[in-house]
Amino acid sequence: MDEKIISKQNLVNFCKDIVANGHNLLAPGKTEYNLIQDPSEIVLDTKSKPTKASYKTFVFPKAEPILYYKRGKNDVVMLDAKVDEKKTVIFGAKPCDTNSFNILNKIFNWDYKDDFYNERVKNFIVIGLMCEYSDRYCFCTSVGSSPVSEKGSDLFLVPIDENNYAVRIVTDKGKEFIGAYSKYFTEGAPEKSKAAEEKVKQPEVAFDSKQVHEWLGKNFEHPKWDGVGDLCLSCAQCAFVCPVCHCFDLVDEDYSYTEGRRMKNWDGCQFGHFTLHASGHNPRDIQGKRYRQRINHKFKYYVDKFDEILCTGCGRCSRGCAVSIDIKEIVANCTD
Amino acid sequence: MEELKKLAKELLENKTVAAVIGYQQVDDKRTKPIIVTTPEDASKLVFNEYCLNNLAVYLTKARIKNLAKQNGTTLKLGIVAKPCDIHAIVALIQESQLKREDVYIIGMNCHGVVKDYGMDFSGETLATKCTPCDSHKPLYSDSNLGEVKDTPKVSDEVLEKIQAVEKMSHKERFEYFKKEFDKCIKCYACRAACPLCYCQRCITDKTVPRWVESSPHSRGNFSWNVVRAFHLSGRCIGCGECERACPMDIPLSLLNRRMTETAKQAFAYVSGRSLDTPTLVGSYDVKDSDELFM
Amino acid sequence: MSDKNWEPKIVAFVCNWCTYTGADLAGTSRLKYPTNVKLIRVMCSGGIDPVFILKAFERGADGILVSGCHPNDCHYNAGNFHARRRWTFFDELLEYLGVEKGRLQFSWVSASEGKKFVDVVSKVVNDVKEMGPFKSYDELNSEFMTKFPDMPEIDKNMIIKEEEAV
Amino acid sequence: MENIYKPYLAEITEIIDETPDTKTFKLRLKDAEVAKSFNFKAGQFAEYGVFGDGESTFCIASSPTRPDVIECSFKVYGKVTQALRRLNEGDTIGFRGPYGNWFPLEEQKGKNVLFIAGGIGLAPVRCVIDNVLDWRKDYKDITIVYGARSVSDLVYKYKLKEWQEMSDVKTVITVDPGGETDGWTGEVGFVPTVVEKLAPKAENTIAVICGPPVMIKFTIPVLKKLGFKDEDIFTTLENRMKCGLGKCGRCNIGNVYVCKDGPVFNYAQMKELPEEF
Repeated sequence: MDEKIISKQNLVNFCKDIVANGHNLLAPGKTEYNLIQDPSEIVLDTKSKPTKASYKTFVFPKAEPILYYKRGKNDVVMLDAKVDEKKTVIFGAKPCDTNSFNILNKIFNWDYKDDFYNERVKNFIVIGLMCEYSDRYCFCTSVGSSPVSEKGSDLFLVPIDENNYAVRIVTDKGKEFIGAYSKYFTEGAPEKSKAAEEKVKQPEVAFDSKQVHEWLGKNFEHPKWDGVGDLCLSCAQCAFVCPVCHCFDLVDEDYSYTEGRRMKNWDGCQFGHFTLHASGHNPRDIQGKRYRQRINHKFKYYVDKFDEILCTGCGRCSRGCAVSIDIKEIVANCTD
Repeated sequence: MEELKKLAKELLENKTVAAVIGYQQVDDKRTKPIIVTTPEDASKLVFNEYCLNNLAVYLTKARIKNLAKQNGTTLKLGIVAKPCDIHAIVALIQESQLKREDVYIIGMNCHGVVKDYGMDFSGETLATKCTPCDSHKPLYSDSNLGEVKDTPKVSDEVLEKIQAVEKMSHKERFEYFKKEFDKCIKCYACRAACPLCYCQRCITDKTVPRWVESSPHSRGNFSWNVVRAFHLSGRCIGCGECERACPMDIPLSLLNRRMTETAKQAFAYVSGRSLDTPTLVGSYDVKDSDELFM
Repeated sequence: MSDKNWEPKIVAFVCNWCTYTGADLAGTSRLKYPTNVKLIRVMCSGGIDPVFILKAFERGADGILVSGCHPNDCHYNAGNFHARRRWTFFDELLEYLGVEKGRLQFSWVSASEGKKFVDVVSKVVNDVKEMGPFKSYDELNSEFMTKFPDMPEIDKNMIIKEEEAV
Repeated sequence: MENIYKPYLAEITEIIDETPDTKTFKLRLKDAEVAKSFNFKAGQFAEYGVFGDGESTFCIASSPTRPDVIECSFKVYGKVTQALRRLNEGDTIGFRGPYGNWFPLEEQKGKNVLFIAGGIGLAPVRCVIDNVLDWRKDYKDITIVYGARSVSDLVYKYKLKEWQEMSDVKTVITVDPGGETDGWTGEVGFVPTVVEKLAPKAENTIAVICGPPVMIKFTIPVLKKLGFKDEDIFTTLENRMKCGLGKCGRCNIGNVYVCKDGPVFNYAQMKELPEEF
């Protein structure tokens, strides 16, 4: 794997060039990843808290038109929605975020291929940044990732001293991308970045995902689920801030009397009406069942089907939960 | 908080209550809700400046209500409540969602809570809902516990923001709120966390016809936030749970607080303060102002 | 559309027993009022949900009139009293969110006040004309739609007129 | 870029009122090329969309062996079905499909087939019946048991008559007690009871069963008692679906997405799934 070095000043210049070339540049803010106009505003801080929302909305938007239609007396014309083909560079993403595309690729590409997602990912460059933040909710190490994981990044930044970053070139896409900006990069010194990485304090491993998988297989019916269900308030905050939750809804909405669009919106399995049939029958009628589905889908079903845990261990769902339901704690207790 | 633990234990032991909804310590600067159903678990209960949740939200949940039904009789539900939470309980009773005799209120004296978990309690970290608060002792309670301390005095941040917003022109204001609402992802955490959003089926979930669009784009977000704020005007008791629950940091208290002020000015009414009066929007007065109408 | 030829779209939600009958009276008395207004008859002013107003704005209304019976005259005794409290809040809320006062107006018009109905409608139309098209709300609509404006044209015979649409 | 969510346009060529709240649409795909290449298998479903109201999932009720027309039947329940009811002949709807798996009819040739259906559940079964009837010589005895709440709730009355008149098909039609009319000549009783009384032999027989959950729940024990193997009992699951493509997550139960891995499951597979349907 190639490695280069870039100075802090050049990093800003690099970003300025990205913006000048007409690419979208995203960087983490407090609440969400923001579109950056002036790159000098970017603060790259390995110790910063993860944003409240993940950046999945840029590849899998919270609301996205998939089709436009116009109705006539008894005729209809349709127009395909198109995806903005602008290149988007995401800058300073945490390793727990970058891993999300690897996981989402599976669901959006098994069998039928969702090109709305694929087209966006194709135009996406992920520049990851080593992470030194850790709180009680973090558990990336428990789901096979780590604060220095390059999984999902095209380029990966590791601060080696006060003024310089090591840039690891992870994918060909990344290599191709920085080709045009090579003047900012100098030859790398892998031993320095290795040393920097080793100093990072890793969050404790809270559970063994294999054991959890096994336990979930045996304990579909368990009083624990009702316990969580009583406390959970059935909002979808956890699903919507999650970097890998991908359930959605298709709804039509009229724009005028004859025109409208079909939208693909985020939806969450914790909503009572998510599985509600028109007849009134609801297979998951109480919150305990819905929470069980959430955990099972993440740590069992998805693993069985796609061989990936549907979780990056970022802890966002727990950090944002209004009633402090901690997924790490719950999953860690999924053992005999 | 030994007296709280003792009281809860007694209540559960002598079957006065079927469960106590209270707070449990997570670490030294964090708590979480707990539903205690056995006397042994009563020792887990705590109360301090980190008890942010308004637990009244649980009182209208069907499964929690069912807990109270034991062997054919209905026991009370015990709830550990701050004075502001009690306003929510009062409002629920006023709106016939709850009977006074069905709930045992363990009213805690309160001198404010922190903005968020993990902070030290001080004037700077005082939750914004606590700055204008004048109820430090419970209005209604079955037991009143806790010591009375002074709340740190800090300026009323929310009111200042409201005044700043009101100074803007209409266009600027619209832009401001559009930008804030655009962040909304329609997770409905605000609705879920609100003790007064107890509808079995919310208007946004109704599809025939669909009045409030479910899509989280500008138009749908605007409708939803207007409808939410409107449905709470004259009812909101100002517990600030919606804003705390919002993952996208939308300043919902700017709306709720503003409508509370309207209720005060136009109708001299503050929600959740008295069990003897009807609710504001559920009643009317022939002498209400007619100014608005041509 | 040039500003000169612009005519505001006004939606009026009127109660069946008073204002609608008042409007009827205006018609039978051959009083003239602006044709910008589209009346929607509801049973009572107390039955007008604020989401109706939002929907009307979404669909391009520039101004809205809500009108019912005078206090004490409600066919259902207290519908308009309840409405009065609610509208006080809704009006304040919309104003606070940046919708100018004149966009949403309220009135009491009785069955015998054909003349008053004409005056009220004329006032709303004039107010809204002064304020111009409701652009702010239109901007909410334009997301996604403006990005891909090239809808293919539909066969002319197939076009549904607004009146026919349900 | 391919838009997997884009439907074909289909014209409603004929509308049949089955019961007061059930309708059958006959559809023709508008695009001639698509119509020519369109094919599906018995048991697959599709998404039927009314523009402006959304999409709804029903099985394709016509047989793949009669490909010139697509039929679907639906009961009016929610937003989309209400919108569908308002449509007239000649109107256009969106059609996405076919999706999901199908009944393994090819593999089951040479066997007896027992069809059990209740209410609107006859729609998916009808597709299989017609398919089997078109391949009549490949199968042995064919038995159809169909029940509905009342006489007026029986769907496909014209089909029922057709099947009853066939000499090589045994058709038993029943209505729930209290649902019979004066001139009713069929059975009176719940479907499980009727099946028990009929006692079809289990040997070399497959059962295709579809209907309300409660009917399935009580019929399966009867079939087990008669000696049917788990692998020989087939049904289609009806979970709420939106995309039909295995993406939206709505129909996920256990390790399967009903819209991709289903909707047709045999009882052995169903027993493996958590009970969330």
